[in-house]
Amino acid sequence: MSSQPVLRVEGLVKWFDVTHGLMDMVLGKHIFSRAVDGIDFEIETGHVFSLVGESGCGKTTTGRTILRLTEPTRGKIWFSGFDVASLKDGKLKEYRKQAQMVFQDPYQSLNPRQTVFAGIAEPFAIHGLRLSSEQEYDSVSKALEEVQLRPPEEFIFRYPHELSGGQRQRVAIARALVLNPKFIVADEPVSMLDMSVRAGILNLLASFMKKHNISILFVTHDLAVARYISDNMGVMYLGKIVEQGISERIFQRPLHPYTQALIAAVPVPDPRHKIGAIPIAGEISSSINIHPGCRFHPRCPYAKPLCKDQEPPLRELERDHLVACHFAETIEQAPCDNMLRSVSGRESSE
Amino acid sequence: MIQVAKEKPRVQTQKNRELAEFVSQFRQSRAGMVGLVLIIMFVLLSVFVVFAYPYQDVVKWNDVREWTNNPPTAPPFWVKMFSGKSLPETQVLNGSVARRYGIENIYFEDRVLDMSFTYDVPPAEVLVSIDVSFQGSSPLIELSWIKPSGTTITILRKAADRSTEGPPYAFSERLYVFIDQDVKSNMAGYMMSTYGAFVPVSSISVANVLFGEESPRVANASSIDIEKGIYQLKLHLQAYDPSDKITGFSAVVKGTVWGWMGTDVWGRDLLIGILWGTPVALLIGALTSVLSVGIGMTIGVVSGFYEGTIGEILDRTTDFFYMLPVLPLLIFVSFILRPSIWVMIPLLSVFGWPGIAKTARIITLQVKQEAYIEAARALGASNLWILVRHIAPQTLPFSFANIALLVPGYIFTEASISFLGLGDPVLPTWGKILGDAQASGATIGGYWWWVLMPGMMIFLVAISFALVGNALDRIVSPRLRRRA
Amino acid sequence: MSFFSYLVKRTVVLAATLILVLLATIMVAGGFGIVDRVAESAIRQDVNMMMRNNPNLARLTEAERLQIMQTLIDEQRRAAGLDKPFIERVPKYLLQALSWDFGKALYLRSSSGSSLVSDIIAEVLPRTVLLFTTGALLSALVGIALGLLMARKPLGLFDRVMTAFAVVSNSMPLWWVGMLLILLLAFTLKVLPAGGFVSVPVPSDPVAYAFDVLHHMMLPLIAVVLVSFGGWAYTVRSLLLDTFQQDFILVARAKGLSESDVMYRHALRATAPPIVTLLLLSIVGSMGGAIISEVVFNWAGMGRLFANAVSFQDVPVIIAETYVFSFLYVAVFLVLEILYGLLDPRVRTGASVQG
Amino acid sequence: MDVKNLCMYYDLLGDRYVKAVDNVSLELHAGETLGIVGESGCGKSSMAITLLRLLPSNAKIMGGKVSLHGEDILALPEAKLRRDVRWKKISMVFQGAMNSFNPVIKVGDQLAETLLSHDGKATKKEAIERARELLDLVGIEGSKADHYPHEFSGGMKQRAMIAMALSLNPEIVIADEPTTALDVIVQAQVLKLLKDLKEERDMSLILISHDISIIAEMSDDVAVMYAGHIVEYGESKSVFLDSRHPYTKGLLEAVPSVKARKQKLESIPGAPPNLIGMPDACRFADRCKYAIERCRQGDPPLEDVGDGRVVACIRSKELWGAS
Repeated sequence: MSSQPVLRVEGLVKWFDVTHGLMDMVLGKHIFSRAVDGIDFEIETGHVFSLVGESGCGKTTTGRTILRLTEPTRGKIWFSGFDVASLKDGKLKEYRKQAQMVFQDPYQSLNPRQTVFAGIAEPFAIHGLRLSSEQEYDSVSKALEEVQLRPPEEFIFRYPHELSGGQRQRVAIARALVLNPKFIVADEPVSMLDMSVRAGILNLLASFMKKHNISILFVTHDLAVARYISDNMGVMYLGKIVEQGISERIFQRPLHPYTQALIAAVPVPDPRHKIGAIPIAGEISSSINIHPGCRFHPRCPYAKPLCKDQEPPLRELERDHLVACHFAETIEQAPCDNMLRSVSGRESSE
Repeated sequence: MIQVAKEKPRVQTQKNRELAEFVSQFRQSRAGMVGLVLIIMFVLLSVFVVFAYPYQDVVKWNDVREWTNNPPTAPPFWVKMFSGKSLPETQVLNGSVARRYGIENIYFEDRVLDMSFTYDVPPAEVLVSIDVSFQGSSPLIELSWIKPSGTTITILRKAADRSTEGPPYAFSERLYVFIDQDVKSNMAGYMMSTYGAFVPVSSISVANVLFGEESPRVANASSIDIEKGIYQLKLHLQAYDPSDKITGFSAVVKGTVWGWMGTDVWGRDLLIGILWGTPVALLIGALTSVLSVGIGMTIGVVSGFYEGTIGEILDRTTDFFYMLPVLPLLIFVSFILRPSIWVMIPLLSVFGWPGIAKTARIITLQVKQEAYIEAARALGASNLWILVRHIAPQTLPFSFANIALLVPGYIFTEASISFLGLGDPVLPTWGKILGDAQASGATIGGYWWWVLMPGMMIFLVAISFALVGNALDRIVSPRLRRRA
Repeated sequence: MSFFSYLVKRTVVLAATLILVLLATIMVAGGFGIVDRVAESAIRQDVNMMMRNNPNLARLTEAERLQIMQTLIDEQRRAAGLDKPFIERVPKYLLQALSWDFGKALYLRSSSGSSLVSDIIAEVLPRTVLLFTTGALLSALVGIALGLLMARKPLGLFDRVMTAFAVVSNSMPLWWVGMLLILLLAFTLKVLPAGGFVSVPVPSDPVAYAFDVLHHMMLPLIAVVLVSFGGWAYTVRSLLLDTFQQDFILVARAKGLSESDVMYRHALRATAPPIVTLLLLSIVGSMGGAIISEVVFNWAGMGRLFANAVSFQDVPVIIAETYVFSFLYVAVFLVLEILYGLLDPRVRTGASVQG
Repeated sequence: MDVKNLCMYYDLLGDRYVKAVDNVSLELHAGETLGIVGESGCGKSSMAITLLRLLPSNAKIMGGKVSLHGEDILALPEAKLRRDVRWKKISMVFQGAMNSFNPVIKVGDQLAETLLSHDGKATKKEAIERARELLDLVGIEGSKADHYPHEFSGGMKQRAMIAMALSLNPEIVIADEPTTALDVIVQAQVLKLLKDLKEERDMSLILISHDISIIAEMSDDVAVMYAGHIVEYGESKSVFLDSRHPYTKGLLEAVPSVKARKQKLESIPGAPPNLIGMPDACRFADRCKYAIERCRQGDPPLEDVGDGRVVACIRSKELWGAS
C-alpha cells in the first residue's frame, strides 16, 4: 500500500436490538439484527472504495457507522491516525468537519424551507466560523461554481423544489465539500437520478477526488456504476464481506459464487446478450437468525457439508484479491453448467 | 435572472418570499377570506364594546334591580316589521309640574304626567313610583287615569303611612298597575258604577279597562280596540301640614318590544349581554387555543424528537390527559373553584393540549426520518440545533392552522360551563345567557329571541375560526384532502 | 403471537391510566376539603335531628345538651374516619370506587327511592347510552352513505354543498340546536314533546312504554344527527379520496371491476379500520358532552344527573359520575384496539397501532 | 395492436396543460416484446394507462386510435371496454408492486376476484383453486394464497402481480417498470419469468423501463421516448448498435456497462424539460450537441431511415446517413 490509508476499519460490528415480543422482554432475551457482523478494509487517500451488495446486506449501515451517525457495537475506525469510534462531542464535531456524507434521495437531503444559499452556508454557522455575509456569499458561489451550477447567481436563492434531481444532488455535494473534508461517504448518490444525468455526478465526484485529494467510500447496489468509479471494492452479503480487492481484478475474475451470480444477473445495454438462467435462487434472508457456517450456503449452487459448519475466512487467493469461500479454487476450475454460460460468455470489450 | 449585486445577500428574501407565497395561497380560498373578515369584525366589535360599555356598567348586568324599568321577556323591536301591528315601545314619564293650593288648613298638591299612546296593543306593564314627605298625620293620595276621551278612572286612593322614622316622615310606593290587587278592585268598582256590569276581580284585565274602547265587556274581553290619543296620569295629594309635599312622581309604561335583542325575564337588555359576550368568547377562545397549542407543540415535538425515556414519559402523560373525560372533569373543577376567566383559560387548555401533542409527535417522527435531518447531523449539528433550525420551522405552520381549528371547541366548552352557571361569576357570557334562558323555560315559553341571538353569536364566531382553520390546514397539511 | 402480547401491554397501560384518572378525581375533590366539609355538615345535621326528637334530653340545660352533641359528633366523625388526614383515606375511597361502591348520595335519590349512588347511576346510565349510541350510529350511517356519494364526484356540486353543510353543522353546539328544535317542533308546531324521558303517568304495558320513550327520544335524536352527520360525511369522503390515490385502486379498475365493486369491495374495506375508530370515539365523545344536551332535553340520563348533582352540590354523585365517564372512555379505547386489530391484518400480525 | 397518432393531455389549474403523450404511433406484433425506454417525465407510464383508458380525472385523450385486431378500443363504450378488453385481452403489471395489492384482503382472494368478476359461472372454490395454480406458475407455493400482501417480500409481490396479470390469459401484458424496486438478482429472476411465460403462452409484452440495459436484453423492438414524443423506433439491434438519434446515442454513452472495462462516460447536459407549454421545436434541442438553428424551427417528424426504422431528427440522415 503506497500512501498511508486515510481510513482503516478493523472488526467493525453493528447490531440492532429488534426485541419486541412481550415474553422476550420479560425474560430479558434480546433478539438482534446483525446488520454489520465484523468487516475490515482500508481506503487510501485519493482512492474510491465501493461497497456493493443487495439491499439489506449492511453496506449503508457501514457507511453511517463510520460517520458515527449510528453508534458502532464493536470495532475500531482509524481516521488519519486516531480511533473515531469512541470520540465525544468536541472531538466528534471536529471529525465531522473532515468526514462528510452525500445522500441517496436528492428530494429529501435538502431542507425544503431553506434556499440553496442557506443550505450551503449552514455548516459555517454550525462550526462557528464567524464569516461575514460577503465571505459566506463568496464561498457559496465558489462551491456552486465547482459543482458546475453556473452561473451561481441563478441558483443561489432558489428553493430545492425549483431544481431538478441532478441539480439538487450537485447542491448536496457542494454542501458536503464546503468544509473541505478529507473523506466522503457517498450512499447510492446516483441511484435515484435519471440515466442521462448519472454520469455527470459520477464524473464530478471523480474530479473532486483528484483535485482535492479526497477519498470516497462509495456505497451502491449497481455493479456497473461500481466498476466505473471505484479503485477497490468489497462485495457484502448479510453483514460480511465475501470478496474484496482491486475492482478490475474482481470483475475480470470473480471468485465468490455470489459475486459471479451478481455480475451474471446485471443486464447489459447490448441486445445480443439475452437474459440467461440465474444460477442462484431465492432472496437474501433476514439478518436476524443467520445460519452458522457460510452465510451464503442456503443459496449457493456449490454448497458442501463443510460450508454448513464452518464460516470461511477472507483469504488472499491472489495479490489484492481476497475471497471468503472454502472452495473458491475448485469452483474456478469446474464452474457448474449454467454459471459457465452466464459468466464467461459475457466478456466483451467495447 | 436575478441580478444580485455583491452587497449583503438579503437573508430576509427567504422569509418574506415564504410569507408572500403563504398569503397568496390563503387568499385563493374564498371561504378562508370570509372567515378572516368575520374575525376582524368580531375583534373590532370587542374593542368597541369594551369602550362603549365600561366594566362598571357590566357589573350592573348582574344586579337585577337595575333593569326594573324594562319590560320582561320583550322581543326585539324589529319584530314589528313582521307582526304587521304597531307594538308599543317603553316610555318613561316624569317632569310633572306641581300645582299647590290650600283651603283653610287643608293643603292640596296636584301633578299630572302626559303620555301619547297610538299603538294597537296595550303595553306590557305600567310601573308608577310615588314619593311623599310629611310632618305629622299621614296625608291622603289619590291616583287617577284620564283617557283621551276624558273619562277619568280612579286607580288608587290610600293614606300615605309612615315608612321611615322621625319627622319629616317619608312615604314611597312602587305600584305595578296591571297586577296590583287594589287597582283591580277599583277597576271592578268602576265597571259596576259606569256599566252596572259585575266582573269578578280575578278575571279583570286592568290593561283592557285603562286602554280599551269604552264598552261593558271591555274588562275581560280577549281582544280590544285601543283608544288612541293623549292619556294623563293625575296624582292628587290632600295633606294637613303646609310643608307636606310630593317629592317624587314618575311612571314607566313598558312596551311589548324592546331594543335590538329584546329582554330576558328580568328585563335585562340582551344586547349588552350579547355584545359583552364577544370579547369574553374571543379572549377565552383565542388565548386558550394559543396556550394549548403552545403546550401541545412543545411536548409533542420534544417527545417525538427524543425518542428515548423522555419521549416515552411525555407520550404516556399525553395518553393520560388524552383519555380524561374533558367536560365532566371540567365542570367538576369549575364547581369547586368557581373560576374567573383568568383561571378558566389555563384550566381549559390543560384539557386541550393532548390532541395537539399527539399530532405534533407524529409530524416530528416523520420529519426526523427525512434525509436532511441526518445530513445536518453529519454536518456536525447538535440535537438542539436540529430541533430549532429544522424540526420547529416544519411544525410551526401546522400550529397556526390548529390554533384556529381549536377555537370553536373551546368556545363551546366555555359556553357549556357557564350554561350550568359555573363560569365567570361577573362577566356576562353567551353561555350564561342561554343557561338563564333554559332555566326560565325560554324554549317552552316561546321566547325565541332569548335563545336564537346568543346561540347565533357562538355559531358565527365558531364558523369564522373554522373557515380560517380549514383554509390554513389545506395549505399546511402535506396531503391535500381535496384533490386539485 | 405479537398481537396478543401487544393487547396485553395495552390493557395494562389502559388499566393504569384508569386508576390514575380515578385518583386524580378523588384528589381534586378531596384536596380542596369539599368532601370533608360536606360529610361533616351531614353528620352535624343527623346528630341535631337525633337530639331534637329525643324527649328525655329536653330537660337538660343548654350546656349539657351541647356537650352531648359534641361527643356524638366526634364519635360519628371517627366512625367515618374523618379524624384522619385526607391523604390516608384516599386508598379507602379508591377501593370503594373500583368496586362500584360509591356510598350514599346526599340529596339525590333514584326513582325507586334508594340513595345508593350506584343504584342511581345504574338507573340513568342505560338512558344516556341508548340516546347517544343510537344518535352516533344513525349519524355514522347517514354520514357514510353521503360520504360515498361525495367521493364519487369530488369537487362536484353535491360534494361542495355537503362540505359547506359539514363546516356549518360542526360549528353549532348540539345543545343550542336542541333548544332551537324544541322551540320549533315542541312550542310552535307542537309535533313532539319538549323533553323528558317518558310521559307521566308512565304507560304500564311494555310496548306502549317503549313507544312512549321512542316518542320522547325523537327530538334529541334529530338534534344529535343534525349536528354530526355532516362532519361524518366529510371525514368519510376525505378518507376515501386518500384511498383512491393508492395503486391498488388503479389495479382494481384495470382488472375490469365495476366502479361500485371498486368502491365497496376495495376502497370502503380499506378505510373500514379508521371509520370504526371514529365511530367508537364519536359515541364516547358525545356521551362526555351529553351533560348540557340532556339538561336542555330534560332527558333523565347521566348528563342531567351530573348537572343536578352540581346544582345540589351532591359530591359523592359527582365523583362517581366522573369515574364512570372515565371508565367508559378507557373501556372504549380498549375495544378500539381489539377491533382495529381484527379489521386491519397488518396490525394483527405486525407492529402496534399506536404512533 | 396498432397505435396511431395517440395524444393524451393532463390539464392543470388555469388553462395550462401538459402534453404527456404527443402524437405517438406504435405497432405490437403477436408473440413479440416491445420495449419502451425513456427517462422520468417522458410519458411512458402515461402511455400505458392511456391504452387501457385508466385516466385520472384531469387527463383527456385528445386524439389517435388504438386498434386491437382492427377494432379501435378507445372508441369502445366504458362497459364493453371493462368487460371484454381490460384484463381479458390486455392486462398490466404496475410499477409500485409495494401497494398494488389491497392490504386488508388476502392475496388469493384478490386473484380469485379477477376470475369471478369476468366469468359469471365460476364458483368461489374454483376461483381460489385457479389462484393457487397461478401462484405455483410464478414460483410461489399455493398455500401463500391465504396470506396478506404485507407478508410477501418485494420479489414475491411482483411475482404475484404477474400471476394476477396472467389470470385471464390475456393476449397482451403491459409491464410498467416491473423491477425498479427489486434487487439485481431478484430482478433477473422476475425478468426471466416474464420472458419464459411470454414464450410459453405466445403472448405479446410491452415492457416499459428507464433502464436501457433491461430493455436491450428483453425486447425485440424498441421505442425511445423523450418529452412525450417517440424519437427513435425500430428493431432493438439496429436502435442500440447503430442508433441514429442524438438522445439514444447520448443515453448509450452515459450508461456504464458491468462487462466493459474502464471507459469514459459522457453525460447529457441539462435536465429533462418541463412539459408545460412546450415550444414548437425539437424538444431535445437544448441538450443536443448537434443542435443547429433549424432544429428550433419545428417539431421534427418521424422519418424512415431504411431497415424499417424511424427517427425524429432532421440531421439524422446527414450525420449518420441512411443504412
